[in-house]
Amino acid sequence: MKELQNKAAELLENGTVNLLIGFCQDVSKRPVPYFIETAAEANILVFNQDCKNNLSVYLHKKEVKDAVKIGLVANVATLRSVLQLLSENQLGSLTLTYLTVNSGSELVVLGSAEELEAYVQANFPTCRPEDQEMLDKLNVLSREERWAFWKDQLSECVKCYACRAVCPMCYCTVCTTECNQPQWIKTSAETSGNFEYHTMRAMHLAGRCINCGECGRICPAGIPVHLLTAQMNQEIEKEFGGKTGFSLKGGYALNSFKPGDKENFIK
Amino acid sequence: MAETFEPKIVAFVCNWCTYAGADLAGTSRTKYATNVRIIRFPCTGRIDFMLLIKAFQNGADGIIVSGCHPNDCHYTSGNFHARRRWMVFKSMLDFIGFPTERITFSWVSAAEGKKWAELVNETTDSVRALGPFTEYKNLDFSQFNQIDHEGIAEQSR
Amino acid sequence: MEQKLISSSDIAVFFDGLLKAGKVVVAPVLKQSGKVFFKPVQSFAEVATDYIQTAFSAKEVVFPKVEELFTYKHNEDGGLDIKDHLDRIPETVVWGLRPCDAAGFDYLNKFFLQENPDAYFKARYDKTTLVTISCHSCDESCFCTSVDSHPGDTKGSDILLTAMGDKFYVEVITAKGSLLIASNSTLFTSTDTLSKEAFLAKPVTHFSMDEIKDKIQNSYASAEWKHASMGCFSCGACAFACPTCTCFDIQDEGTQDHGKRVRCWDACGLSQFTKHSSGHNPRTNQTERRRQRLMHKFKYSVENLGVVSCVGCGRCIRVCPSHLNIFENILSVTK
Amino acid sequence: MARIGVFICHCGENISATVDVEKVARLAGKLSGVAYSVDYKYMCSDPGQTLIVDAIKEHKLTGIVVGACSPRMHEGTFRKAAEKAGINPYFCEMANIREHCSWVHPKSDETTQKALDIVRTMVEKVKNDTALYPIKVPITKTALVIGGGIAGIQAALDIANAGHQVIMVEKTPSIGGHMSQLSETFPTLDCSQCILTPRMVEVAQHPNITLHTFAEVENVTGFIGNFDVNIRLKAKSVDFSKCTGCGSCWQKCPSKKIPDEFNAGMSFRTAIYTPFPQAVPNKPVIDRANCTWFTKCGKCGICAKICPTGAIDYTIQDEIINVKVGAIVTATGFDIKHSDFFPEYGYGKHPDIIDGLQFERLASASGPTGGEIRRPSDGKVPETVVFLACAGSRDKAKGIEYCSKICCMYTAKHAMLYKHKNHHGKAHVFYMDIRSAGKSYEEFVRRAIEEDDVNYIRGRVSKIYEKNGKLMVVGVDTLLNAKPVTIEADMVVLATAVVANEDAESVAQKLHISYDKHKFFAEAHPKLKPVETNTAGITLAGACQSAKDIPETVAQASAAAAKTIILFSGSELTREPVVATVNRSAAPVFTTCTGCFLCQEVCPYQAIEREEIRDRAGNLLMNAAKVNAGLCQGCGTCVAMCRNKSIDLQGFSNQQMLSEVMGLLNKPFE
Repeated sequence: MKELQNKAAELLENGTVNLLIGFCQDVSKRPVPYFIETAAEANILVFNQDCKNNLSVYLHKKEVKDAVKIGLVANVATLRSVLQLLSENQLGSLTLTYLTVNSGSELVVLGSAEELEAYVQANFPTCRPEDQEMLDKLNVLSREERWAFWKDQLSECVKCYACRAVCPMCYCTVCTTECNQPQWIKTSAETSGNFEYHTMRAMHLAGRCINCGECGRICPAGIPVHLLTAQMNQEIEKEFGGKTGFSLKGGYALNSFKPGDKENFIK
Repeated sequence: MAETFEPKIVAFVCNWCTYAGADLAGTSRTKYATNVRIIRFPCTGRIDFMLLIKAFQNGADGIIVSGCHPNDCHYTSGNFHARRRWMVFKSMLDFIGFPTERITFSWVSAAEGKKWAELVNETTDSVRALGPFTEYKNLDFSQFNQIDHEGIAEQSR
Repeated sequence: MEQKLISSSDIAVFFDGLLKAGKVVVAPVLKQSGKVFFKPVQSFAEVATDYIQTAFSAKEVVFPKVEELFTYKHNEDGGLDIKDHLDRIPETVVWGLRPCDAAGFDYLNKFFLQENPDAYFKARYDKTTLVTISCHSCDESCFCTSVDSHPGDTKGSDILLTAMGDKFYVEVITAKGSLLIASNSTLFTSTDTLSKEAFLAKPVTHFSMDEIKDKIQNSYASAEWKHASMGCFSCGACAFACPTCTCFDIQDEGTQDHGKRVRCWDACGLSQFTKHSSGHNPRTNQTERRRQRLMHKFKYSVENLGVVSCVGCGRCIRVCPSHLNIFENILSVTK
Repeated sequence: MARIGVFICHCGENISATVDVEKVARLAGKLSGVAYSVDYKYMCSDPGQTLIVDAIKEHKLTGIVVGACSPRMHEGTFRKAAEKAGINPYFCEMANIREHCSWVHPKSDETTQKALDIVRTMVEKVKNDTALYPIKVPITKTALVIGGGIAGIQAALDIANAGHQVIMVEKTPSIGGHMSQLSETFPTLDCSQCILTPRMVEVAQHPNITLHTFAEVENVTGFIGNFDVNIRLKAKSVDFSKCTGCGSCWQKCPSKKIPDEFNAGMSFRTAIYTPFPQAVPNKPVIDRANCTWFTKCGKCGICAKICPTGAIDYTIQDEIINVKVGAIVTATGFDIKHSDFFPEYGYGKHPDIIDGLQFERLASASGPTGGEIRRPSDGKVPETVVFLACAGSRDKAKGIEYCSKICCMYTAKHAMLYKHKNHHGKAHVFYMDIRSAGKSYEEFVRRAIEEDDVNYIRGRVSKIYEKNGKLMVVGVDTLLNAKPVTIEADMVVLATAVVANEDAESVAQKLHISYDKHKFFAEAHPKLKPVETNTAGITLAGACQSAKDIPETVAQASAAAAKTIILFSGSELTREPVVATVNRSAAPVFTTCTGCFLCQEVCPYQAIEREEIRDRAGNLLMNAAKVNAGLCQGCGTCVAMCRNKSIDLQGFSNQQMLSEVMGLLNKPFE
């Protein structure tokens, strides 16, 4: 912890970063995203297992963008999303420094996109076991049972769009849900509209989502929306290969093709 | 119900192959089921999956999506991109438990008027066998005001 | 107001009696997600007992997330048939909400019925009876005592139940409440006023409204707002979970031929909330949006309706993806 | 508010026989937005069109739906009619109630209902139609021809003779290409140079052709009608404005041991050289890699001393010139595998195992042996020569599955030429199949076999090795039940495979055109667009696309020229306005495009470009996608790709397609 705080202070001191995004704790010891601009504030930074938030989402915030030189306290998922974002031509205007803690719980500072890429590829995570378990459960269900499951889940969705807000890949300034000429997605949170919204979102994230699981974790209605994209990513990796948030080159499965792609489902 | 039920089938087709194939079926007077309604796109690459969802939501019982065979795309690669999108969309729907057997993907070239007719007939039969698509209709039932939306949906049709 | 007692065992009888009487009973139900939701139930067995707070408030009973205002349909002679469904709203009992939620109803009531009463809200509210259960436990997010309420508060409730060992202390606050009791009066015995204190939770009090009332007046320009909102990224979770947030949007859904007009929840935190058709957006950032939300609860509603419109249920703290903490924010901007 | 007119055609009996057209017209009239609805026997007839025109004027219609045949049939007709009546033609849509309805269904209420549904769907579309105007793209009427072989020469001359400017770029010091190396040409055996050189001269002298030899295309930007090309003029070290081409320089040049490319390495040239006597331009350049002045810093300098006009200038540097052209003809030609490609034939170590091109030089009057067939090793006239057709071609193991197409013919020619020059010599040809499709090709091969008794052996050669001064050619005769044969030869000629140029890939990338796995450039459509590429305005000519013989090459070159001339025939290029657009709006929004550019990869036409959006002060606010209407063909793949609907397709917009779907399902089909 001290090490992290000192490094953060140093980076702010020597002007490597103007703004550092990290975590502090609230009264009840829950990690809270924390934005510091002076070395003096660095001493309350924390970083531990509970720091699940994907802070890269803040890089889309104007107030943050304006700081230009930004330090990011990040877990691997966060680093992956930054990598994916760079491959999608986002964050171009920013100079980023990443602080993370590796498996050996030592502080790692990454100063360039290339270092970032190398670190991510060296520490590439597998699907969270609890997610895999859920996916396997769902996949053995009958079609009707799966429909019932999602119907029950999505009926609770209130369209607060928290899943969209916490998603670093949902960086559209105007989302399809807000297009009203034509209106693609019902504004009302009726279940059919919720199906529309979540199908649409999953399709737009399929092959881009980096499985940080934030959308599922923070859903006020406890809907495991992250499973949709997790499942899609597995399908895509199986069919077309390629990992999301793995390299600067990106390689989006849905804007490329191979003449020999699977088509046994086509008459 | 089932035997009297006539499914509504919407066909999303590309202008250069399948639409022309359907034209050929016409010029050669090949007879097929009246249940299908064609919507014409320049290319299968243009077909947005949201349109399929919208069609189902607004009462379609079955959907046909069809375009040029691989390598025949008028725009060289539109159908290749479409193919991937369909593949992902299909498994997406499978995963949320949507009855994907209501969507038929196909390649029908401008020369395959006969195949088009057969495709329409087969799809119509299989969807007729599946019965009306009700999953979406039954979703919108606001739990606190015990209004029978089914009823209203029917009234307003 | 009269006080009664009922044994814990008879509660179930009373509850199922309501169902038999043909009422829709909405009660907390534990779902597989591990969260508790208000749902229409068919028997007392379904009702969750061990919960501090439900995921969403009970406001949905009187202010649904989607309120169908009317349906329309073109008729043969080119005209339009329009009909609403107010007449089809059933008698409803909300069971087991917390005093903070009930207090929320008190506010909703003021907001929707003060002037130009809202027909839809009224139709539902008039047919709704609130059976509140006071809190015996709380968590670090609860702060009702900071906003002029407490775990045994009767504000807004029709009936307040307080568990006292093997029996429930029943406070019948309104006529609606008495009617409900009357439906099965034999289960109840009268009693004098008892002290609930020993049976109530003890949430931390972070401030009192008196302390902050004046300070909040000139907090608008406080630099703390930025700090309080940097973590906020424009979702509606807090507003949708909140028992007193009343913002809504009106939409037409359907085709030219037939469809419906619906009223659905909206949230001042969403970036598009204040966006004009011109593209101009007067509230440009989350700082302004979060300030608006908090100032509305603690200042504007006090000015407009005479009551603070935060009931301290702590839901916004629990649901916030970045754990923004409303009472910490209020404290920091009123420092 | 839309005022739509619906016009239902009986098409004689074709529609009315199974569809109750009156009913369709009547009910269509009740649809919201429909101001006028009528049925008529033949809508496409003059009176029918007049009916439409009048109705539009009389009822002030804003759009029309014609319920008749397929839009692929008469859309144009009725759009013209609409235009005639003063409304934008793109407010006219066709409801296909013939091909898709009346012809495929029996007379029934369902059929009539379906016709009505189709009409209603199109009514919904018309409501969302927008006025579209043809897209005009200005054209620079100058063509760039890359490559100065016969393909480039033919294309350049055709275009220039049509009165357009042509810029020709050739990377070697002279135009002429492979054809100039050939001795005689099949099937007529007329001398290659005799028919080629006049064309080369014509190019050099043509007032409309600017020739840049010893030059290469550096990079290409822009699009059809408006390409911007940088050309690198490699330093010739000779000032052509002064040089008279007298040749005294290369006669005196001391470094004389440089393998001569023109003679396929079978003779030597000097460091300052003209590739061959009839070179165009016939002026020397210095091959700096082999020139003493450049390799031994400033030593020698003889050419400069003896040059009568002082044209030699060692200080000349590469120069990049920029040209603006409207079209590009790619005629970069081919290469062949050399004998060192074949382990089984001794890796080209043996001087008397040569490739076809080398044989051409031996047989050529201007070649190292003055046209006498003498073997390289000792200059003896070979008694026995073995020719191997299909050396490398049609050989998966060697990674070359395709047929090189010309080998069968030139092998026959070689054998023939050899026999003509040495009547007593023996010529054997090993072949897999003889592919002699082409005008008087088969006859030509028969002549070799029958009149010049060349011995054709159907089989492949497994190895060649040397044994006391002879080349032992070990093969098999598959026609004599696979009998092994060994021939003692004095010289072996390999008809090696035709392959793409080494730099083909980089050329393709410079031009943004696609290429196949063998690095041959890809045509836009294998049947219908054999000379176009996927990049509008760039065409292909000759063997850079695939192995071709001369007649085919010349034909394709003229085709490429024709395409170019067609493009240049108008002052500007007019294109269908059915193209994609990326939305733009007023500040502070500017556009909803987030600049992820994931759409760029899906566009087959490189039509999606980057636009920097800046504020008034000029600060960069964002990068957003922008569609180049000159390149977009309107497939709409990018539209379906765009996550937040920032790209839309004119004529098939999101609003239009969705309202079609809604309109269709609006009422049950009952």
